Parts: sequence; C-alpha cells; structure tokens
Amino acid sequence: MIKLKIFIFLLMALVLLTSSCRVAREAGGDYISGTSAGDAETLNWILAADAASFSYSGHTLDSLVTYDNEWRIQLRLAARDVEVSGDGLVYSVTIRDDLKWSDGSKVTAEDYVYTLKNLMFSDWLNYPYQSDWQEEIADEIVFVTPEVVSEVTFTLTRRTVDPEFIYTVRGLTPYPKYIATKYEGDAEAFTQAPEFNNLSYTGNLGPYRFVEWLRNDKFVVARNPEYYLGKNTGAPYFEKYTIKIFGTPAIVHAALEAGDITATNIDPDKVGKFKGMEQINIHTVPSSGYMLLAYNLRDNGWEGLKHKEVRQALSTAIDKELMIEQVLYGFGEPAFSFIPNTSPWYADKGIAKYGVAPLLDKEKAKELLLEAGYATRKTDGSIEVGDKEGKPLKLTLITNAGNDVRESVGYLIQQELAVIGIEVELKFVPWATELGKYLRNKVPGSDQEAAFNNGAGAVSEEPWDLLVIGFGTNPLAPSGTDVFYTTKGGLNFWGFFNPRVDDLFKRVKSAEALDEEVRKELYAELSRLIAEEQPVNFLAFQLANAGFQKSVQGIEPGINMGYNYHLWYFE
Amino acid sequence: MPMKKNWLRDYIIKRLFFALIVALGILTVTFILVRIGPTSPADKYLANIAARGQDVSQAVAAIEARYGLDKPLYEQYINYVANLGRGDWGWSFSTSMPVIELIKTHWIYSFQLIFLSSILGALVGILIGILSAVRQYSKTDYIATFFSFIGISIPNFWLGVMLILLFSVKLGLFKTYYDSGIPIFSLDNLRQLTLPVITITTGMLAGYTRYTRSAMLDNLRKEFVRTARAKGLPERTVIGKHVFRNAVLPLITIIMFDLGSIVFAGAYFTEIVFGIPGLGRISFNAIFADDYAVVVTVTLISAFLILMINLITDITYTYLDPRIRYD
Amino acid sequence: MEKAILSVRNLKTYFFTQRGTIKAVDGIDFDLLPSECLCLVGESGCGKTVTALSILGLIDSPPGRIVAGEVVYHDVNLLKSSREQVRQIRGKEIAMIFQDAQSALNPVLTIGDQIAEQIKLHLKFSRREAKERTVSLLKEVGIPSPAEAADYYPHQLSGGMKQRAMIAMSLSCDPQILIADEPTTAVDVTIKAQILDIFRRLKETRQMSLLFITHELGVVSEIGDRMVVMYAGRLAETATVAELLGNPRHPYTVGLINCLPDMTQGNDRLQSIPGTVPSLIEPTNGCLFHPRCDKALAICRRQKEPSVLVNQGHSVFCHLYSPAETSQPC
Amino acid sequence: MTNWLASINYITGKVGGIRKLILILMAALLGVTILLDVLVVEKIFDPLGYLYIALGTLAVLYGIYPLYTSRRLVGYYWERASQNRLAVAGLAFILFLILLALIGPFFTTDPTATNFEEKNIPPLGFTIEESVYHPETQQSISKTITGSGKHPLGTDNKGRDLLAMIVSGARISLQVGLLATGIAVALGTLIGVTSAYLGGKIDNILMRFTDIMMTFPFFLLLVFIVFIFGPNLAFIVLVIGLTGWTGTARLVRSETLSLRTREFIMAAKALGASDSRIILAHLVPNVISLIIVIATLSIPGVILAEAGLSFIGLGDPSVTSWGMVLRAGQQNLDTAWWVAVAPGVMLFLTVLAFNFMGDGLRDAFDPRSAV
Repeated sequence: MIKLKIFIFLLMALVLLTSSCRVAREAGGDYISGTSAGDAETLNWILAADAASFSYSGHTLDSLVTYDNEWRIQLRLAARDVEVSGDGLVYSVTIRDDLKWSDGSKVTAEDYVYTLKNLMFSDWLNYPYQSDWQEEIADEIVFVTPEVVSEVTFTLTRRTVDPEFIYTVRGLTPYPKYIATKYEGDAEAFTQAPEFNNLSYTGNLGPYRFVEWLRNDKFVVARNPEYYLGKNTGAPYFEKYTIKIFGTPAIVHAALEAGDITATNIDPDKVGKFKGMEQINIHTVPSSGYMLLAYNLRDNGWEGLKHKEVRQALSTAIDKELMIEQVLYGFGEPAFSFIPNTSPWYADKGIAKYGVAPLLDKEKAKELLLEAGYATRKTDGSIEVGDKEGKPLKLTLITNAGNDVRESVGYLIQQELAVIGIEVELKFVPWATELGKYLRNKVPGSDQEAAFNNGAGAVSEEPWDLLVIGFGTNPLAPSGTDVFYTTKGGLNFWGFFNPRVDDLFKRVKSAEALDEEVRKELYAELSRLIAEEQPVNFLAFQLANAGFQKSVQGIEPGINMGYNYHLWYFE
Repeated sequence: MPMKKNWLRDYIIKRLFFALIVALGILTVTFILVRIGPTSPADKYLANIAARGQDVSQAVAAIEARYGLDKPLYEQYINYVANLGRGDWGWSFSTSMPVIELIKTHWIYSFQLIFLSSILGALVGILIGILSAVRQYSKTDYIATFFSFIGISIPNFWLGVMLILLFSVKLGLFKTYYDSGIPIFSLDNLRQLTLPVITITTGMLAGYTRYTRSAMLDNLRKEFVRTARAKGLPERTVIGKHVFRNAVLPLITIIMFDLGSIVFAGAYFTEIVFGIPGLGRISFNAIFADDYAVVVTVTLISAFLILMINLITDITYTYLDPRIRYD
Repeated sequence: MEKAILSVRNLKTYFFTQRGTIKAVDGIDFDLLPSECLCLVGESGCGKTVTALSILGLIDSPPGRIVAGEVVYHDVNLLKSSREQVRQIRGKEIAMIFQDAQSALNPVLTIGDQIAEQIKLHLKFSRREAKERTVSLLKEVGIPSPAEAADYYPHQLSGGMKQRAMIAMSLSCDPQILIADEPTTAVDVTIKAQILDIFRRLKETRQMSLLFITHELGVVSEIGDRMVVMYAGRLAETATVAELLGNPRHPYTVGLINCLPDMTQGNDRLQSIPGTVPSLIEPTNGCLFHPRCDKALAICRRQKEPSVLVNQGHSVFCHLYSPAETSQPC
Repeated sequence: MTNWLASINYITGKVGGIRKLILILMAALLGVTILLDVLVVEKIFDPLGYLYIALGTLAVLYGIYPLYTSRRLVGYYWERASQNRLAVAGLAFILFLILLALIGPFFTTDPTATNFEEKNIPPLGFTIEESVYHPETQQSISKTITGSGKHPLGTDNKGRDLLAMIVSGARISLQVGLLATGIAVALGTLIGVTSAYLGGKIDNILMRFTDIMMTFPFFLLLVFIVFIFGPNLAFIVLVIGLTGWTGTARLVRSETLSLRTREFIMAAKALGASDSRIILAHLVPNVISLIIVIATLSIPGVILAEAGLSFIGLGDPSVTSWGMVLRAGQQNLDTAWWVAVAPGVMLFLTVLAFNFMGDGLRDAFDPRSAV
C-alpha cells in the first residue's frame, strides 16, 4: 500500500518534471546590456546608417532569416529560405502567414514590395544603401524588379547575375504600407513620422516591443507576448531588455563587476580579471573585423611602396603573432587576406602567410629590400636599409587618435621596422582629420571633389606612407570588399590598381560563380593574389569577449551568438 | 517708489532688446562655424558603410541630401532662420527628435544635478565661508581654507571615477550608474544622485567658501559693523544681517554665473562619468555628430539663459543694494 | 563731589602687530559725572577713539587687546563682565556716535530699519511702536519729513542728515551715557554748527552724560563742562573747561591753545607744536612729550611723568609741576 | 661709445622710453621672422615659438623690468607673501615643476618609447598580482609584477615609462597654462584698461562685447572650436587665450576706473602724454599687481581645461599631456591604478600650488590685509 503510494507519487513527480520541461518557460527578469559605444541615431531603420540604429530596431523587427554560429539558415519572418531560379535571376520570397502589424492587419508580400519600390528605391527618401539593390546594365544603373505573386510571396527579378545578392534579400525588413503611404513623397514627414520613430507598428514581428528610448542613456524594450516564435516556447524569456549607454568604458566594466548590468563586452586585457570572478561568464567569440596596415601606393607615398617586393619585405618584418600576443592579449588570429577564417569562403591553400614563420624573417626582409634597391650591403656583410640615394628611410604611419589598440599596433610596427633600420614616425590624428586629409584624395590642381578614390594620379592632401585601420568583411558575401581592392572601388584610398584583381572580383559576381565550388575557387584565387600583391598588410582578425552574469542561460557562444537571444533566460 | 519702476522697466526692455540682438549674432556665428567645419554628419557612417561593402560616396551624398546639407550655405541659413521664426527649432538628425523635445526631455537630468549641487554648495560653502571669515586666522579658518583649496583643485572627472570605484564597486553602497528609470521626485533618486552631487559640489563648495570668506572679510572691518556692535546687537545679527547683506552681492554674481554656464556644459564630465543623460552629453554629442540644429539651439538657449540670469542678477542687485541704479 | 557714572582707571589698550606692540592707550584714568559733558581732547592718533571703543569693548581683537585697567559703570567693571552683559549695556545705556556717518551707517539698510532694530532689541517694542519712536527721534534731531526719511537709504541723505540720523540712532534707547566720537569733524562748517546745536539742546532736555571726543578746542569751549587732554595714549591734563582753557599748565596743552587763532590779538602767525607725535611702538621710560617740549627737564627723559594736582579738580601730568622736582631745564 | 649711448638716448627719447623701444624692436623682429616663415619654406619657429617670444617680451617689459626697478617694493611684498606658508609651498612646487619641465626630459627616457614586454609595471615599492587569460591554452596565468627602479612610477599598458610621461606632461601643462593665460591676461588687460580709460562709446562697445563673449559657456565653446578645427596644442592655447580674457577685462576695467581720476594720471595728461602712453606707461604698471593675481589664479583653470579636453579625446594627440595619460589610465583604473593616479595627483598638486600662490599674492598685494 505504502509502496504503491510512493510509486504513484514518484510517477506524478516524473510527469510534473517532464511536463515542466515541455511547457513554456516562465519569463522573468530584466536584461541590461551595457555599452560605451555611441547611441543609435534613429529607429526609423530605412534612414539609419550606423550599426547601433540597426541593432535597436532589430529587437522589435526580425529579418527574413538569420544565421546561427555555423552559418546555417534560421528562418524568421520567411516561411522558407529565399528560392533562386536556376539562371540566378529570379529570387522568390515566401513569408509566414501569421505575421501581424500592430493594428492586427496581416503583413503581406505587398508590404515588402511597397517598401522596396516606393521607399528604398524612391528618389525622395535617399536610402543610403540603394546600391545594394542596383545592377549595371549597359552603363546604366537600374534597380531590381520586385513583384507581388501572392499574399505571402513576392519575387525580385534581376537582369544580371549576382550570386551574393541572396544575402541582401535575406536581410530585408518591411514597412507597413498602410502607414507609410501617409508620408509618401515627403522625406521630412517620413523622417519625423511618430509611428516609425517609436516603432509602434511592429506587431508580432519581433521578440520585444518598444517601451522607451532616452537618448544617450537607454533603449528599453519589453517582452512581446504575441511574438510569432513564442507561440509554443513562450519566448522571449526576459520581461525587459535594456541597452544602457555609459559615458566611459571604465564604468561599464565596473557595472558588470558590481552586478548592475547583465552583459557587456570585455576588453582583452581585463579578461583575466573577469575570468577570476565567480559570478561572471566570459565567451570568447570570433568577429569579422580585421586590422590592417595600408601602404600608400599613390604618388605622395614613399615611392618604394609601389614595388610589390618592398611591400612584401615590410610585411615579412612585422611579427603578427607577437602583435596579437602583446596588443590583443592573445585575442586574435593572424590575417592573411580579407576573408576571415570563420567565413565559408575561407581558403588558406597557397596563401603567402607574411608575418608568421617562415615568412617572418627580418634578415630576409632586408635582403628583399636590397634586391629591390632600397638597401646597401656594407663591408662587414650586414645590410643597411635606405632609400635610392642611400639615405636612412623614414616613413610616416597614420592612425586615428583615441583608438588604443590601433595606437598600440602603430607603436609595435614602429618597434618591428626599427629592427630592419626603418624609422617610423607615428602620427595620431583625429578621425575627421584622417578622413579629410589622409584618406580622401584628388588629382592636384583639378576641380575634383575630394573622394576616397579619385583614380590614378589623385593624392591625399597630406602625405603618408603607412596607415593602421580596421575593416570588416561580410563572411557570407566577401565580394563586397571589392570597394577596397578594385580599380574603381569607392574606398580604394591607398591606390591599388590591378587588372587581375578587378577581373576576379567581376567573375565572383558573375553567373559562373553561382556554382559554389567555382566561387570558392575564385575566392581562393583572389586571396592568394591579394596576399601575394600585399597592397595592405593584413594584421589580425580580432576575437571578441562577451561577459555575462552567470545567471544568463541558453547562450550558444559563437560568431552569431545573439541569433537565438529570444531563448536566453535567467536561472 | 514709482520712479524706480519706470527706469527699471526701461532698463529691462533695453536689456531684452540687447539679448535679442546678441542671440541673433550667436545664432549666425554658430551656424556658420558648424557648417563650414571640415567634417560632415555622414563621416561617422563611413566605417559602417564600408564594412557592408557599399559605395561610400553615393551613401554620403544620400545622407547629405536628406538633411538638405547639399544646398548652398546661405540657403540653409535662411531656411533655418525662417523655421526658427515660425517657432520650429529643427529636427535633430543624430537623435531623431525635434530639438525642442530633446531639450525638454533632458534638461531635468542636468537641472536636478545642478540645482541640488548649487543649493548644497552655496549653503554649506557660505556657512563655512562665514565661519572662516569670522574666525580669521583661527584653526577653523586654516582647515576650511586648506580643504577648500583641495576641493577647487581636484579635477572633477577624476574625482567622479574615484568615487564610483570606492563607493559603488568596493563598498557597494550605490549603483555604478545613474538609473533614469527612477522617478525624479523620489528618495531613491536623491540617493543615487549622492555621488554625482558630491562630485560637482566639491569644486563648487570650495569656490563659494573662498568667495564668501573674502567677501565677508571685505565687510567685516567696515565701520558700520562697529556701529552695529555699538548698538548692542548680538553677534548673530551683526554677522548675519549687517555684514552678510553687504557680502552677498558679489556672491550672487558668482552663484548666478555658475548656474548659467553650468547648465549646458559644466556638468558634462559628471554626466559622462555617472552616465546621466543630461544636457551636457546632449550638447557635446551633438557637436561630435555635426548636428547643427542641436548645437545652434543649445548655444542659443544657453547664451540667452546667461543673459537672462545676468539681467535677473542685475535687477536683484537694485533690491539688495539700493545704491545701484542703471541708466 | 558727585559719584561718577563711569570711571576709567588705568586703562591700557595695546595693539599687537608684526612690527611691535602699539600702546594706543597706556594707563589713563578719568571719571564721567552724571549729566555732564566731558570732552576728550587730543591730536589725531592720541588714543581718544581707542579709549571710547575700549569702554564699549569694541576693540578689534586681534590685533587689539585691553591689557589692564577697569571701566566701572554703575559699580560694574565692564572689562570683567561677560560679553552678554556688555552687549546689553551697549546701545541701551551707553550709546556711541561715530565720526564718519557715511561709513558708519550700513549702506544696504534703511535709516529707519537701522534705528528701529535697536529699539526692538533693547526696549522690546513692537514693529509699529519702534517705527513710531524712530520717526519721533528723527524729528527730534531735526530731520525734515521724518516719516519718509525713515525709508531712505543712507546714500539718499546728505552728510548732515546722516549725522543727525546717527545721533537719532544713538538716542533711541535713552542711554545714560552718550559717547560722541568727533561728530563734527566730517561735516562742513554750517552743518557743524547745527550739529553742535543739537548736542546743546540734548544736554538741556535729556538727563544724560556726554563723553565728547574732539580735537577742536573751539568745540570744547562751546559745549564742554570738563575736559581731559590726551597725548600719545596718556593723560596730559584734566580740569574744567574754563579752568583749563584759562589756565593751562601742561606744555602740550599750552601748545594746543596757542595753535588756535586768536582773534583778539593781531597775531598774524599761527603757532604750532614742533615735531610729530612719537611712534607708539618704541618703548621709552620717560615722558612721551619730552622730545617736542621746550621746557623739558633731564628727568623727563628718564622717568614717567607724575600726576600733580595743581588746583581743585585740575590735574596735570608733568615733571615741571612735581613738587619733588627742582632741577634745571636740560 | 658715448656717441652711441647718446643716440640710443635720443631714440628712446623719441619713442617714449626704453621700454617702448624694446617693444617696437621685438615687434619688428617678430614681424620679420613671421614674414620669413611665410616666404621661406623652412619653418623657423612653430606657432608656439612665436607665442613664447611675444609673451616673454611682454613679461619682461611689464613684469620683470618693473620688478627690477622697484626692488624695495618687491622685497616688501615678498616679505608679506612669505608669511603665508601655503603660498611659499605653492611657489616651491611651481619652481620644482618648472625645473622638472626644463631639465627633466634630459634625465628621463622618451615618453613615447613603448616596450610591450614591460607593460603595466607598478611603481617602485608596489607589487601587483596580474591575471592574464590566454585564449589558446584557456588558462589564466597569475603573474606577480614588482615595481623596479628602472621605472620608478611604473609603466602604462604600452610599456611607456610613466615618469617620463609625467615629466613631459609637466612641460605641456605649464606651456598651456602660462601661454594661454598670458594671451588671455594680456588681451584682457588691454581691453579692460582701454575701456576704462577711454570711457564713453568705446567703453560701452568693449564691455558689451565682453558681455557677449561671456554668454558662451567657456568649455562648450572650446570643445566646439577644437572639434571643428582639429586639436593642435598651439591652436588650443590660442583658443583658450582668445576666449578666456573676459574676466580679466572686467576686473582690470573696474580697477582702472578708480585709477583714472588719480592725480598722477591727471598730471600725465596735463603734461600732454598721449593716450597710448598713459595706458601703457601709467595705467598698466599700476594694475600689474592685480594682473599677477588674476594670472596666477587663472592658470589652474586653463590647465584643467586642457586636461578636460584631453579627457574627452580632444587633446593634441602628438603630445603627452597629463590629460592624455589620465584618459588612458582611467580606462584601466581597476588593473593599473597608478597610470590614472599619477597624472591626477600631479594635476591636482599643480592646480593647488597655483591657487595657494595666487591667494598668497592677493593677500600680499591687498593693503587692507596689512596687520
């Protein structure tokens, strides 16, 4: 009898336990993410050009799909992944049929097509990323053609093939047509539209709903109980999600330590300290940002830099692993091309790995310079580096002031090049000055508007030789990087003009690259070519450290760590 | 005294007129300064645009066109002034808010800080200053003098960080940052303002102590003080009424000037360090974002505020010191 | 002889400065009798004002300090009394008028306020009563339209009016003793006459003693009953006004009187006392006046001057009249 | 020889005194060098150099020279100022700082020389426990780092010697403090004296202009201009100098107003002295004590302004100033406290020293405080 009772009790307990696993998790707790980066500029995402703005509105508005840490597709507003026709020209998108705007009306394909046609492609709103949706046909720039197929399906038709256009399509988010028509044609009214500035239209399209945005202080969203992904899971599990902006980084760290905030990014040198704390978890994850040392190949840079051998020599002399160890406290991977090793297109076969052994050799560097004519061999056999006249070499290195890591990299390069007898003068300049006087260029004496690449013959206002800067590559669509490396690339400020590189970038965006194997081969070829040419010395891909209170559960550390953040919860 | 009212009214009208002209001048100068600078509001997007592999020049042109920055300078200026004439202070594109709303939302965060600090600083500073002056060259005086100099000399951006590290991180007495979710008029808010107020007050209090001391000393040896004593007035009345009424004039100038200049700029460091979303951060961020509508408005309002405060100070003078008369 | 209302005995008030000790008042004695006008006479800097301030305990300390002596008022030694006791006497029983009404009045308070506050404090009058009394006081000292004048600030009044207001203020609590510190010095001649008139009238109408400090013998002769001549912080001579002016003994007093232009004689040159007032810092054993004295004896340099009673109520502080001294001029 | 002297006498007589002669000569010299600088490509001085020379000349003519000619008065003031022990301590610290700035760099290493092998070393006598996490080994390694005599004040996160940075910062802070104050005070004095002396319309215009300048919040204006035109030390000095004169102008004006009707000015006027001569030779020297006090008391504000600019990232990146070190250090306060503490303390002491000295001077010059 007693045994039976116990048995029943146990059975019930088991049922309870298992059911509690299946039943939606209780939502609770305020998640506060601390940052000392700048505040967003707008929640009206179509106007946004800064990263924070996209991330803010993203909490209330999902894109069509997103990616997990292994770049696998995770469906969001799309019912299935974007389908591409065999010829690579027609993209077909089908959205879920349970998506609703705040007034209860359905989100339809019409909304998407309207957003594309009447807003993004319009000439009155000045969407900054229009070129994403354009193609060049017979020297004319035209937009792709969106078309409604059914209530939940629409197509985008291109006339030229771009294998990487699909990634642009996947990131698309809609505006509600029924609201946007009110403001159509009036950029000022659209900019100031209350519905778009307080995200009151987002219905069930995101895990959170907008609550408050106090400029320079915090952005607060609250759990969206109608979230379309929360029907079965009850997600998201935080009652409130806050982005708190701090005035100074020192205090952000202090706030995490004191438990006043839930998460923030940790500087590399502080990781050791936070690792030692009971209550903190730190996840080290890759990022797509990389640092590079640009060589000025234009006419106002040291003429030696125009020679591939000289660039190779300099890159041979700079120890990337030492730099990662000493400046990034180990949180980095040596970079050899613009494609990060987290990208599906990454290939290192045949790439010249300058800056790590065996292509790290200061003597070798000097010999390369000797061959190129920028050094003389002395009687005792040692090599003395100098310019064509044999005078000591003095190069100017520019980087933006206030960026501690880049300044440190500058100092380290100064140290490294001093070993082979090149004196480096460091110039830390404000970002605005760097842009205006060092990056922008024009043909002297012409009436050109200064731009980042005014073609051959253009030079910057102030001369420079070396420049430390950081860029990011979209790991899924590295071809966008052509702006830096092609003859017409809008950001090719260092003046690298190479027909083979131009050709490869053209091919990677052509029909032949629809075949992923071919594309991979083309990227490998590009990486090899650029590593060989060394227009810039790729230094390192940085690793990021995200610090969380231990109470946060459900995190999958990785490059796209936040992809499932609606499933995170407090213990 | 109807006589007084007449000249005072004329005087106020004259000053207001002057303020208007000054405001227009400041508006023009600031507008030109912001717009002729070598930076463009689009600059800060460059890195982001580049990271997405975009055609930069097209994006920059798009952003500049959106805010009308591609038009000639005089046209922008005329537009701006015309809008201003209609009571439209413009749209802050770096925060996506009407400028006037932005200032309305944020002024209270600076004001509460400055208000509390000023009151505390003025009250305590004046008390210590009086004590220090009355007991000149005593131990009290030396200690007050010494500490007030230390207070004046501590850079407050440094003090703020130190206070947070000590009281918030090590001792856990306060939150590491200002929580704007707490209602302004609540005890909790007062509590979380403790460290920021201490930070600002330290410098202010010390200043007021010094000023009060020297203003009191200036008057303590005057003959009317002796008269007051000869009348058998208690020392309290002699100091508090006779001396202080005379010493208060220069003090008011200083306190009012502080109030006027601190609203937009003075609390900036404290706001940064404690993460307070006040006008200081709004103003400076607007400068860094080339958000001319905000910069011009902020300069204009603060200049106007200072002019008004000066006017109020001057009028207060006529009541505090009957000898003063403006013509 | 009547009992003095105020007796000053061996009063010594020194100022201690970085340059040395200034003996501003160095052992003086005098009595103030009821209802009399005693004049305290001497050159600028001889310690008259310091004496007056010492009586009321108004010496700024530091650097000043009363180092010895007593000030007996109604059998109470004010120097030994508590601050509070002295404060109760100030303004109420012993009032003082200062030399320069311009700076002695608080510039930011109305005349009425400055007078009334004392009335309210000492006589415990209500606001309204104090105001009434203020107006009547202002009327008494001859200020036209006193009710309005009470609302004026000092800068709105002329010098003479300010001095009158000052007098009204001092009279506000019907003091037993009024100390007037050169009330006629800072005003011009016509006003001086009016002010003196007021004092003369006050003497007649009010039962109070007046300690009148001045350096003008003409004023003394007009208003004084008795007078005390001071030199360099010490007494020189004391007697009734008539006696002293008619029969001066001390060489300094003689000198002072000779400085007056005498209209009766056709003397076309004014005399002056040669030399200057000595520094009060350098210590000297002898008479402080001897360097300027044309009758100085050898002993004057060595020994402090004695007090000699030369006549009824007429004392002189000089070796010349010392009965023990018969030596020759040096 | 006598001929030569006589001609000098003649010339000085013509221009109105040796002081004016020197002034004219220096102005001419400066003009010529600036012209050369503009015409010839090679730079003779950087902008700060010109400031130094110009202000140095002014200081000699209106500071040192009068001090020398009136040694007795100076001696008297010195005697009085030296009673104030805090003022003497302040002066001692300032002299020490000047010495540090002048000869310190010869004894310290290059403040910009980095050595990543020696980063975050604590000051001499301190030992810290540093925990470094290595992503490859996934291990935290605890290191004990002890301060050594090689870096008495320790090093920052780039292995730069903190002592060298502090010495360099002393130079920058003093430069900024003295030069900017020099400009501000010179300008303020000129405007104040002129305004008070000439009176009338000119006074009205100058004072209204001063009022307008005062309506700009000083620091906001500073940040605004420096952000727009770029942070350059000479430029920062110039901006602080050109915007910070208002207080001086007002004080000097009110002081001059009381001097204007004094007998010696009347006498000079009666003797037919020109306005410029009365201003420069009679009025300015008589407000010099006030100017010295104002200058001493405004140096701290200027130093703090520069530090504040650096703190928000608008300092001249090519120099190592205290503000720059402080900014870098406060990011790492929890791991390397000394980097923020050292410049903070120096900044504090310097400001304190100037305040002490200014206060002592004010008391010394103030006839009322004579006891």
